[in-house]
Amino acid sequence: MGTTTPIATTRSVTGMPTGRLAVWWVIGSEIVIFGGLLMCYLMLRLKFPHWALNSSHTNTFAGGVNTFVLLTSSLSIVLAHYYAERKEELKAFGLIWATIFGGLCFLVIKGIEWTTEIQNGFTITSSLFWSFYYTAAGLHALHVIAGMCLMGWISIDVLQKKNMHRVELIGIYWHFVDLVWIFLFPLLYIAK
Amino acid sequence: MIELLRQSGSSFAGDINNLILLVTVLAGFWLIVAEVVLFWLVWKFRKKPGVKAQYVTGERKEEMKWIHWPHNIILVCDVFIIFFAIKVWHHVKQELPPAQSTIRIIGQQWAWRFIMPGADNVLGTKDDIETVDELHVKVDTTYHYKLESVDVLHDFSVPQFRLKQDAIPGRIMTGWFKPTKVGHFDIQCAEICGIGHGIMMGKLFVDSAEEYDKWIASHTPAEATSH
Amino acid sequence: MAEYVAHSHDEHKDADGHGPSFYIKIWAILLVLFAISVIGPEFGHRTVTLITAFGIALVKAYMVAVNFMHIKHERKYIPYIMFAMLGMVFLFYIAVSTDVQATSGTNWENAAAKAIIEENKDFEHHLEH
Amino acid sequence: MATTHAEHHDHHDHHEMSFWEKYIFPLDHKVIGMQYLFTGILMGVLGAFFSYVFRMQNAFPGIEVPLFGLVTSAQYNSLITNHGTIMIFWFAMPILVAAFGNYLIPLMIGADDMVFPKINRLSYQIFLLSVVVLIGSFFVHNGGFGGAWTAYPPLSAKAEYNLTPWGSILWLVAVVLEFVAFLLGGINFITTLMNSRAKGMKMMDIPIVCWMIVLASILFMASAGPLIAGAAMLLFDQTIGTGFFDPARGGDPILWQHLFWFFGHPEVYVVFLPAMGIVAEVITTFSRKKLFAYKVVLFTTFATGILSFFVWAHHQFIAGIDPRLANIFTVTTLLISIPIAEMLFVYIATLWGGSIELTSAMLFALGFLATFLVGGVTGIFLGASGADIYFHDTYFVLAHFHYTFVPIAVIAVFAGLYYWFPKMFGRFMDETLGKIHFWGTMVGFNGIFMPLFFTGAAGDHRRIFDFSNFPELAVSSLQHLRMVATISVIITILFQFVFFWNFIYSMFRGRKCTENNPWKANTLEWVAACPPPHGNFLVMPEVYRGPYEYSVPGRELDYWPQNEKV
Repeated sequence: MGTTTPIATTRSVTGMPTGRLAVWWVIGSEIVIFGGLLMCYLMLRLKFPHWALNSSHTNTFAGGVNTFVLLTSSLSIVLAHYYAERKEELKAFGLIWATIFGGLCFLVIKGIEWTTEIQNGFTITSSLFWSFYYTAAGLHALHVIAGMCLMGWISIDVLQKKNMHRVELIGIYWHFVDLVWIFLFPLLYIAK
Repeated sequence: MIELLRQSGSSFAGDINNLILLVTVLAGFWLIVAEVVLFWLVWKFRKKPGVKAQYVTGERKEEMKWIHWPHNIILVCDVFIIFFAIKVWHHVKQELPPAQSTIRIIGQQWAWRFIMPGADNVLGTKDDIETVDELHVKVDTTYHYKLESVDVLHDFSVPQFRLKQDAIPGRIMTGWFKPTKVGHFDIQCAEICGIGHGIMMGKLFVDSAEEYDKWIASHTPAEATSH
Repeated sequence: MAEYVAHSHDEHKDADGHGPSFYIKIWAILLVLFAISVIGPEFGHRTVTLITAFGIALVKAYMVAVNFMHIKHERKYIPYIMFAMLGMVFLFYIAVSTDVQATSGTNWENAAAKAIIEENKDFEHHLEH
Repeated sequence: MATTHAEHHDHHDHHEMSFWEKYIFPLDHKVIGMQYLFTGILMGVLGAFFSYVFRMQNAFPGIEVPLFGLVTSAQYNSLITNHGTIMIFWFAMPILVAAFGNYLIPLMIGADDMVFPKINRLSYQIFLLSVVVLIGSFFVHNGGFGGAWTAYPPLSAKAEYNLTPWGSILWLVAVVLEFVAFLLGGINFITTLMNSRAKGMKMMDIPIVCWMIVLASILFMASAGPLIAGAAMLLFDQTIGTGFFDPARGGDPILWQHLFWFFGHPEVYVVFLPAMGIVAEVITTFSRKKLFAYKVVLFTTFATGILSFFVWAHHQFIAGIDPRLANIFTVTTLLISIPIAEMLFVYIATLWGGSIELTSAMLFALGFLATFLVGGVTGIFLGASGADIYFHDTYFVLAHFHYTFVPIAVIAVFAGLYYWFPKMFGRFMDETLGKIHFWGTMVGFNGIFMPLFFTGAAGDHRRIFDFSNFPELAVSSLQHLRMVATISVIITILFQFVFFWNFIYSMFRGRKCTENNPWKANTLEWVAACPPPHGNFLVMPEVYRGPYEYSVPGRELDYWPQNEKV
């Protein structure tokens, strides 16, 4: 069929657009992936009270700034969706790139944070706490990177007023990434 | 029934045999019923010229009862099996009878190490006897074992005793057995533990009281007897 | 495809009917909550930490899901599916914690874990410095 | 039948596709289904070859196995590990879920394709990559991974224990890639079924096989998450030396077992459900009967799916979990026997009052029911914790799950292939050869695993490359049973050549299928041409009734296609 869209894609028996339905299923499967990892962490964290000592070495300030950055980028992507629905493609485009910039800030801060920690001798193999710290935050960062790439790709379509509904889809995904961080932050940084 | 294939040699082996028999009878009954009905239906309702199939939705009450009654009876069978399974499990794995002697079993790639308390029947003293791949126990004595592993997972298994327990590095698993038959049996490792898994074999000697004492006397370390 | 974009557009109008100012308001509330969740644990009181760090995280999650992800306006089964997935996660925790979180149980003990806890038992002393 | 529906295919739009576009990078769900099918079959051949090699070593220790040579214990471990992994992840799942799911779902719900054709293609490409990585793992230094398909750490985590520094890493990477492929595919199946059904097709009009494949995808999605996280943890343990599963550093090997079986048990139902779906289609068509109590089948499926998340620790009864936990899992495990038994009873009841035609497809479907029953009831021994103490990790377990997996992944798949072959390739398979194949497979298969129940009950423990190291097990009576099993493996494999000949010959030279609906079945795939063109239907069908309206009283014809208005 080459580039033509199948009829199947245009149907909507549930009354929900297929894309949105799929994004929710993606999020469902992500919940169990992150949930599984965090539950493993939680069990061992509660088993070993001395992990509080490790988590006191995390940079709460950097983590806090990152929470702020992600919350703000959530705002910009929800506004992008708002303007995309109103077909104001320039505003939507700008806000998508603001979100991408937010993601970039997040990664830069994360990078600085990790560099300092590694310099201070806290590497992924230092102790089990740090293994979880890098694995969970790393998995989350991968999702941030994936979201940024997708947003860049979607923004091109948005400029041409094509596939505007995808802004909402990436928005839901991005909010989920934000949500994961909302839980990662207290689990890894605050709980002492 | 299972005795025909592998003799039992411990106090709880009989309980496990009986449970297996119970499951065999109940599950076997259902297997035979289902298979007979299946083959009978295939034969009875084979395609015959001029005979049209019936239209049965299976949603009317009198049709559903053919499903619901078996379903209820299976539930009852399940309750029976659950009851006896948990009873046996509780006896074998959960509730330990008081020990008359305690041994340590250590699995490693690819051998079993046994530490027996020796003549004083206390672990951690000088007269402890350490052996490799060879365990001597006294018949009709309740033993507790402390199962450990130094590297990967192993599984201490003695089919005659109906005894099986994984050894996990970092953990100490406690269990019990009481040999009832004199003789010598294979000890297996029943959890894959690397390329030598297939040679990880031990020998279990269940000795009579006199034989056992003789063995203890001849294997007590020299420094324990020196003073 | 144009058909359902227009459709979802309408849906949003009556679903929230909010303009950008609404989203900015939600964002501001989230920031306040976030500030509480950072300040609360500074007191070092266990219950306060739990409530401010994790209780507030739940509130924030709820606010994001409802106001940004519009989960309320989806078909009813979407939140149910999400809760079912969360249920899986908690089921996993409940069953597994008896083995992994505990250091001993019926007829077993995790000697290695106990040794680690013993080795680090004066960590609170270090924490104060 | 002609409806004035807005959904028309404008076939003039399609440009002629090159071979490359059509078969190598296809978007058409049918071609992607075929890619999965053929890849799965090839992997199945590889897995079967592995089983032949290690069965030969097992029955005739030290023999120079024809086509392979001497088997070392490291090779033996690697063969059994990869046999298990391949048969489940690269044979059963791609064929039952991905191949049949891709091929059937759009056709049976009256759609022209999946909702996300490009994601569908990506799913297969990732799957293919996982195949390449897995096969690559056999040829690296020290060979393929040999720590069993369950990959319990610390054995799987440290090269100093498993002695396969690269094999174990590549094995794990392949499994994770395969998971990603199936998550992508699963999202496609679920959304397609939810959103793209033909006009008029209500929930209770969906053919059972579509329900089953989609529910299986949901089960997979809900259970695989923790294991994906666990795989990342294990990968770090293997590669950079973290200690997630190292007890000396606070990790816990038991944690992996839970992560694995939390996925691993629902996985059994991930492959079981599609097989049940295929059998439902075949037995209703060839007994000309309405499925007995459609809703009961559906509800028992839901019950099975939900319960399947509460039973996983029965794989770990003696693996060091807390004995109190075992009691809870005994109860749930035995309870799951109820919906499964009920489902099988419903299938058997469907035969009542039918007009049963024993075609090859029907024979395989009935063979599935007959043999799966054995697998089902022997599972009770293992679910009952007290009895599991004796049977755990013996050949009894092995025989039990092969009595479930072989009916699922081989016998039901054959039923499906014989049934849908005319639709897939526009020609019939030879019925005589099909029946020879059926009897050969059934006799061979039972010949393999019946003796193994007895060797297992006599104490044969699994994954042993040479029983002569165990004096009690090296006795000739047991060795003879092992030989019977091995000879049966060879017989079964030889009979598969009949199938391959039949399959390939019929694909090109078989009797032509001149009508759209050769079996006089009701479901929508039989509305499309044989084989269906790109886009499936000339006019998108509408649905007026359920899928199993056979032999309705008062109708002259004994079938009533879903899309016929009157």
